[in-house]
Amino acid sequence: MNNVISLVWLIPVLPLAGFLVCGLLRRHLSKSLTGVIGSGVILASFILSLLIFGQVRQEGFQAVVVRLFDFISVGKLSISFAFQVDPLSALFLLIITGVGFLIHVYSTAYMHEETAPDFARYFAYLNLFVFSMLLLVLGSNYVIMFIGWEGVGLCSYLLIGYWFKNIEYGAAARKAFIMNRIGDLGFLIAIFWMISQFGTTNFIEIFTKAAMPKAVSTGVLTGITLLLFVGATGKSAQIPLYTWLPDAMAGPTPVSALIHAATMVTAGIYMIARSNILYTLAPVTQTVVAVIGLATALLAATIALKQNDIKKVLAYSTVSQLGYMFLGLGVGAYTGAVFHVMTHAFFKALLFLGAGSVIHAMHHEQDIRKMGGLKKHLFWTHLTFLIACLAIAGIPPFAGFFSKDEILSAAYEKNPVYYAVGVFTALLTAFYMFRLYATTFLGKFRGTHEQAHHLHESPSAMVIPLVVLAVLSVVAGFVGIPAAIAPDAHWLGHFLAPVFEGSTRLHPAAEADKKLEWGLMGISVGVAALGMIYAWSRFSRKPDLEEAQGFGKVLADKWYVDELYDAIIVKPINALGRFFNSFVEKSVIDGIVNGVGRLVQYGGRQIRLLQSGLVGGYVLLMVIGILALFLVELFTKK
Amino acid sequence: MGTTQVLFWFLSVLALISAIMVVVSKNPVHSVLWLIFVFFAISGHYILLNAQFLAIVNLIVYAGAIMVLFLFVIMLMNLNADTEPQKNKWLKIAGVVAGGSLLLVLVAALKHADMKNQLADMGSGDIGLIRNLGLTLFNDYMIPFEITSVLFLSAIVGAVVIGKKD
Amino acid sequence: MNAIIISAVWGIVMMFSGIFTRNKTSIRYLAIAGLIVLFLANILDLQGHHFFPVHTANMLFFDTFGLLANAILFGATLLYFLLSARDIENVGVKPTDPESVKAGVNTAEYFALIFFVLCGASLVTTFNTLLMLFLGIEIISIPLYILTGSDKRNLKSNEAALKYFLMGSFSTGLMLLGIAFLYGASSQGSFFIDEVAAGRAAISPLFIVGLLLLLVSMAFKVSAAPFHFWTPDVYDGAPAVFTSFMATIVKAAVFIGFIRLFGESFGPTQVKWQLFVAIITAATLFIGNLTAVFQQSVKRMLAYSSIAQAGFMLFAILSLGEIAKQGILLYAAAYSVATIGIFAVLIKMKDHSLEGFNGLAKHHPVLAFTSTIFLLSLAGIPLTGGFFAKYYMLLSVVQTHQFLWLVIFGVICAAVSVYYYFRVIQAMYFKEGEPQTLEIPAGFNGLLILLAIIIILLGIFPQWLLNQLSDIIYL
Amino acid sequence: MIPVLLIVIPLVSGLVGFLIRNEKTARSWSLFAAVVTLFVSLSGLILHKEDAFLSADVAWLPAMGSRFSVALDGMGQVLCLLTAISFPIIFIATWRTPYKNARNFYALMLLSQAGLMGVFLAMDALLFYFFWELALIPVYFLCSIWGGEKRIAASFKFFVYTFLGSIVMLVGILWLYSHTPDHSFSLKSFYALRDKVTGHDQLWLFWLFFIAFAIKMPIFPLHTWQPDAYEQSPTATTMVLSAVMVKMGLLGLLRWLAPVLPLGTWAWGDTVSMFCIIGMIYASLVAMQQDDLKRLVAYSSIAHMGLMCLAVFATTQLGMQGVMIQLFNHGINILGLWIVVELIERQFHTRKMSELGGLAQKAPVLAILLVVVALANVALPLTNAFIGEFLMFSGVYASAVTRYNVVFTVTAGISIILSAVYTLNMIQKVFFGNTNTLTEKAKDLYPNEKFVLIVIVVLIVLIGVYPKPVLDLTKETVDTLLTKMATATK
Amino acid sequence: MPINYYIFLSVALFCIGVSGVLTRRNAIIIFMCVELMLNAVNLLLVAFSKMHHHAQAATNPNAGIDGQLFVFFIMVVAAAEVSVGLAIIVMMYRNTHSIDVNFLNRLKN
Repeated sequence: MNNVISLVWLIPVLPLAGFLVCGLLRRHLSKSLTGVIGSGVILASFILSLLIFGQVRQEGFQAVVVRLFDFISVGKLSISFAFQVDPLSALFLLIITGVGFLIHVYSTAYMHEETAPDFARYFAYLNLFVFSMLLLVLGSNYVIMFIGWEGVGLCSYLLIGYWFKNIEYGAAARKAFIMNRIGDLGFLIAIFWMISQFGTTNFIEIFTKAAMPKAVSTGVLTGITLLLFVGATGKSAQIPLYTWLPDAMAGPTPVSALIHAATMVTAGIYMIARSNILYTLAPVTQTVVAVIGLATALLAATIALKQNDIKKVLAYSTVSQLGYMFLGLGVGAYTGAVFHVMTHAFFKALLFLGAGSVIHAMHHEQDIRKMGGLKKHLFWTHLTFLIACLAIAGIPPFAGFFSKDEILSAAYEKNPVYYAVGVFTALLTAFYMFRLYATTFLGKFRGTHEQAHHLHESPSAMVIPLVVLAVLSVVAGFVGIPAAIAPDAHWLGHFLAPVFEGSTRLHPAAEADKKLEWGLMGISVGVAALGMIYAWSRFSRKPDLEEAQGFGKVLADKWYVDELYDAIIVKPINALGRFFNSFVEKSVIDGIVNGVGRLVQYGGRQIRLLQSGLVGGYVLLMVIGILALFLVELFTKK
Repeated sequence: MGTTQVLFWFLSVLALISAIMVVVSKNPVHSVLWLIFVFFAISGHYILLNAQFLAIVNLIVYAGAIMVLFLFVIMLMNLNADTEPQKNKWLKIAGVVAGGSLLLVLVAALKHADMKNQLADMGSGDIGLIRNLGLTLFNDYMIPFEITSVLFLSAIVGAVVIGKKD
Repeated sequence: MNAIIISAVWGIVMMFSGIFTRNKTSIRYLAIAGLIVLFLANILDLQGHHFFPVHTANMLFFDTFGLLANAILFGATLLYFLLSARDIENVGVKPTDPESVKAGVNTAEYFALIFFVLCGASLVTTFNTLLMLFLGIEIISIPLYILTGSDKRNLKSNEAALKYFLMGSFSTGLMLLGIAFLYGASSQGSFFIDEVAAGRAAISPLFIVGLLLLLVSMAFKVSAAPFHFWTPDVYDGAPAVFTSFMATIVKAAVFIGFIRLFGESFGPTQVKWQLFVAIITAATLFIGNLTAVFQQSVKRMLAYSSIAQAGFMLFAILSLGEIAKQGILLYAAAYSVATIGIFAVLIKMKDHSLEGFNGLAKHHPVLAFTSTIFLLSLAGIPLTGGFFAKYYMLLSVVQTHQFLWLVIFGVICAAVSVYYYFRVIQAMYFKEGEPQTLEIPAGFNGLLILLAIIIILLGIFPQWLLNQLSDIIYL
Repeated sequence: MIPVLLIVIPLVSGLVGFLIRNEKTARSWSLFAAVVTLFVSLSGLILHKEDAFLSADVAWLPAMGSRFSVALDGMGQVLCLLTAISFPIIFIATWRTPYKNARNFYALMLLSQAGLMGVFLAMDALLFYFFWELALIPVYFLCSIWGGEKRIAASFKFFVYTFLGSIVMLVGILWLYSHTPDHSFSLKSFYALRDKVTGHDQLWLFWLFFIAFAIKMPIFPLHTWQPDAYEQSPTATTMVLSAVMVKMGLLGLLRWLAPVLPLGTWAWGDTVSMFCIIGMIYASLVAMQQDDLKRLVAYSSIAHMGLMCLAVFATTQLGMQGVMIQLFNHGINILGLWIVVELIERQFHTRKMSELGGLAQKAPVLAILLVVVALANVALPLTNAFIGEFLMFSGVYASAVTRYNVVFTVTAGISIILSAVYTLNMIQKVFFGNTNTLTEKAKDLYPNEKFVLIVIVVLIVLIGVYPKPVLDLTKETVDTLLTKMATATK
Repeated sequence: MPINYYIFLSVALFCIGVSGVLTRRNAIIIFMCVELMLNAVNLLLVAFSKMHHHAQAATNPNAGIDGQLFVFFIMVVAAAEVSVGLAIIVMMYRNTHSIDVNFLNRLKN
């Protein structure tokens, strides 16, 4: 049985091979061949992942660590290049390779306008991304995870800046990379701390040591987990490091779907879920995670209300949904968070791909104010988009409902305020999603004639992934049916239980009060439906086309957070740099160095004057010299 | 205070005054003449110290030969008081002060010397006689004596090289 | 003794050679031959073959140190003759007067004077009484006054000679006063260097005064600050070819005498005067290096650099050990060879200013390359003899475990010295220009390369010289 | 035997190079010599691991207690390999750059290689000092003759700076020498002094040495020679300077300072670390403001060297291993950056980023290779620099000799972010965006340039993925070093 | 006579000589002042010579004779110096018609 698992290294290596082939031979491959290779390797990985998933599902499966080679081995610290196969990683493997494969297929059609080398470059990047992401989830220690962690950041950078001729895209890419790096620094320091605390970076060893009673002080754990969380805020776009994600929409839309919705941004959730035991042992951090997550969810939702770029709305919705997931993590609903990751991967990828399809049809128009009435022209796109909207709004029985509900009910148990804010955010979510839906697909077409003329449904390579994802968005929720509906039907919970075993042992889940659960479910569904209906009815008739005013403008301008960062961080740093460069470096440090040189020259010029050319002067100076020596003699004698 | 003492003081004062006059005289010829006075005074001291040979040599070589040479050159150049332009007053003062300070410092350094009991033999002892000096000179001091010939040769060569008109 | 007598005799021979021949080439060859004889005789002396068993009444003491010093001095003079003897013949020559161009002016006399100087130098390296030191220094000085003024129609030369003479005789006065006090302080009434500092004399104020005055006058002769003022003017004013001689062989000889005097007679009372030497050393390093920085004339810059180098050599006086003695010989050798070389190049330049060297590398690569080696050696860069010279000086002081401040100060000054030496290198290599040179005789380049090789050999294997020197450890 | 060859081959071939008349022959000859040196170095690494091959000891100056003693230890292996690899790469990369008087140029380059090898191999303090200066002189001439507009002033500043440092170090060497009981300059005798030199003496002796090394590395605020020298030197020389020569400072620190004066090192650790960190942040901030590519890389190098120095003073196994591997990595990476700069400068006769742009369209291969090198410069995982920086940072964090380890790690960590800022800026400005009139006619790489850059990229990735061989190589060195440093601190 | 008197007398003469060198510009007079200094030394040497003789006459009848011989040599040297010195001064006079030492100051700085 372990035969398949020992082949786990193939899962990341295949995309890597795809990357190398596409990247090195990009001038020699035709587009179709590139597409086949690029998607094929992911498909192969997906199949392998399925096989492994099959193994993992079996009863009594124990986490397996597949050691490849010694990566860094210094003294007592030994970091091996090893993969860990357990339910959590197996689940993520499926999501990544599965959604990844669909998006690759989608891309073959979406990117067909590119020249062959650029096309190959795109697929190379995409494959590299999948490789990194797989490293991230497969790594059996924090260092391997970190490798993947930074790798996905790099790919994100490369893909956002894919159209490198456009300087603004480049700037967005840079912003993404740098903000990620800030988070990564936190992650790194956490790793250093763990190394000095535990002497290892292996998950299993660290979790075992940490779980031992009184082995590690809570303070240390709080520190480590907070630092890890800093890393997570960078990667998963949480306050305060979330501003890169909306800008990242500069990349091709499939990229946004894959990286900035389905997979990479959930790395933070994966990491915390992976380290759940540490977080459970550090309640302070948990609170921080919950609060930050909730705040992000709310903030992003408010901003999404007033965005007019189709991708921007989706981006803020992603940030907001990620906030939900962190809320789930913060309140200890690890399964719920992972569940939401999964469902979100499906419906958000679907949303983005749908948006891509729209943009494709609209010839790269992204402003929803210039759309409308697309329902007639893009049947499949419209249908799948609607399903996704329903899913994200939390309407049963779509996938989003189950996962969101699980998080919200856990939040209620922890603190009803969390719940209240969460539900409010759900209202906003339903509202802005349907604002988007209604403005885009309902009403009259508001674009140019030319656009209207060319409107058409996308090719099948794009539609099929949409349909597959739509199906998944509908059915995925049933793997996690809450106990209130059907006891013991939470298949995902059972599946992941070994991963969260340590945490559940410390904080056993309270017996759910069925009535309460039903009540909560009712409230959230009702609220979501309210928002949905209101938005539908309002925007299908009279879309919101004017420039926002007053408070709306604040929201449209994203609470001016970017401007704030610019003013308090970027500008001062630049000013400091300029000050160093033009003043300290040239005038102070070099000034001192050159000053010494000049002083020597000046001294030389002055001392030269002693050499007056007059014998009398020379003799006088000599006599003074003698006098000086005698005076020294007279004074040192005493 | 015996005769020798009187003579000592007389010669000392004479030497000092003449030396000062050498320095302060405006006319170079006067300076030469005052210098000759100094030499005489010093020769007197030599005699007091019973160094007759040196006293004679001093008069012959210094007062006789060297000073005449000086005088001769001065006459040749037709120098008089006016030919020396006035030196900067401050430099002059500085020179005097420096010289005086040197004296002070030297005296200060030497005054602790416990030499009260050390006497310079006067009138007695015959090491200064020609015979004794000559004997030592041509025995132990043979080498330096010969070596001085090199000195003279080079001086001669030098005077020729420099003085020759070409 | 061989050296003293032969050099004196050969000086006389040279003096008379001018009467018998007007052919300056034969005079030159005669001089070179004499020097070779002198050098060999000295080597034989070193190996125990004394030609003249003269009774010196212990006034001269021929130890290995002194004789080795002589060998170095004579060797350096030989190199000097080979490189620059032709230029000696041209001193004071009127280009309009064909007779003087053919025969030179006073050529024979110049060579004679140089031999007399060598005689004085060998006295200074082997003296055993203050009298011999005094005579030696005078025999060195008097011919130098003349050589300085030998370019008679040149007012600079006149001025230099006058200044040198006046200040030189003034310092002679100081030295004599010092000797007189030392004599007064000595218990036996003797001028022997091992006796002047013996017994109760050492604590007498007379002794201190005498020592200080002697120190001052020796400092004057080696151009240590603040008694160095004559040096730049004299070196600048004198004909370059004689400056070369003065700055190297003469200075080295006086240094040998200096260390001999202070080592032998004042060694036991080192604590009393070390501070003064340290002050003088510091002042010399400071003034020499700093003043050299701003010079525009290479000749004058080298004059100041010779002051700076003297500062380093003073380290040997300060520490007075076995290392110091070895070091001063090595220093003398390395410094003399390098300076002779650089002066030989300088003499060939029409323009002695820094600009005159611009672009030399392009037109005369050998001159430029060898000059670079010489300058690097003077700056004390490793792989040249100058490095080990400085190395020994520094080590000798460091080993006393005192005066570390002075060592640090010294090395900082060495870094400053890099500035002015490298300005010449920069001019030669990195700047464009059309340097004007005199006619460069055949073989001159070869000799320069020989000098450069000696410098580099000294810089890699100071051992072959040091093997000789190690014998003098327990003098 | 091998160490001697490593010094002698470049030395002799350099001297011979002066005599070759034909420029092309001189070029080929130098490349040949450099490749031979590389093979010798590799053979020391792979074939002949016996001590007999890896060290040589010949009497040199017996009376002075100095011997021509050279040996290859782990650190030496790494640095010699770096030197040996760098020179062929430099020669190939600059194959098309015209130098007037090429024979002299290449000959001087080889001489500097000999000097560098000597520094890395010398086991005798005097010999070390010798080579230290020997490496300097050819580089001085290289900068001054073939450099840019302000070359004379810049190279002179460089020379005086380093000369001053080294001669101060000489005083320190002499002081130690004069205290050795056997009057010897050998490294062993110096190590034996450790317990004899009092803590008080170590306090000031430390600076005599450290200033020389700090100037070479360079450590803030002694760094101002560096940007000027890098900017003005011909790029081939800049490569030598930054890839190999700055390592002299670290080697000095690791071999001649830390184990010899452990108390001094320990006592001044915090002070020096502080300067290192200030320098890292400072240099990164200044680098962000640069428009000139060479200056940018120069400041980035200052930041990186600061980290390495910091890690040395942390005195941990992790950190030391990181430094060891980074010695090599930093050289390789910066070499790659310089090659790119050189190619750009040769093609467009400018190094101003503001005048460039859009190169990725015209020269995609160059762009890709540069991106990899740049990523290594920001220490992205799976590049070699990550291994080094990861180990160094964890070493600093785990440091037991300072109370401020956390502060150090965090503040130094900021430079990780800043390095990303300026490196990405550079990529952005040079390669992305649209072409302008200058870059319109840009050409991609010639085969030789492609070859060296690919070699560099392969090395970057190879070591980034599988650093074990390099780590194993220096394991022993690190262990001895730490023992030497540790026993005295107790 | 106590030796102190001689010491102070000689030092005084010497310093007068030094002052002369410092204050005068006439080369010949400066040179004469140097001669004065030498004479002061001579006197001192003779005095010391007699002092040593006084102290040691009992053991060594020739004690102190070195001092007087030294004086002799000083006189010899002085004579040689004078010949050279005056030659130089004359040469200068021939070229510049002045013997002012400050007249020639081309060499400076």
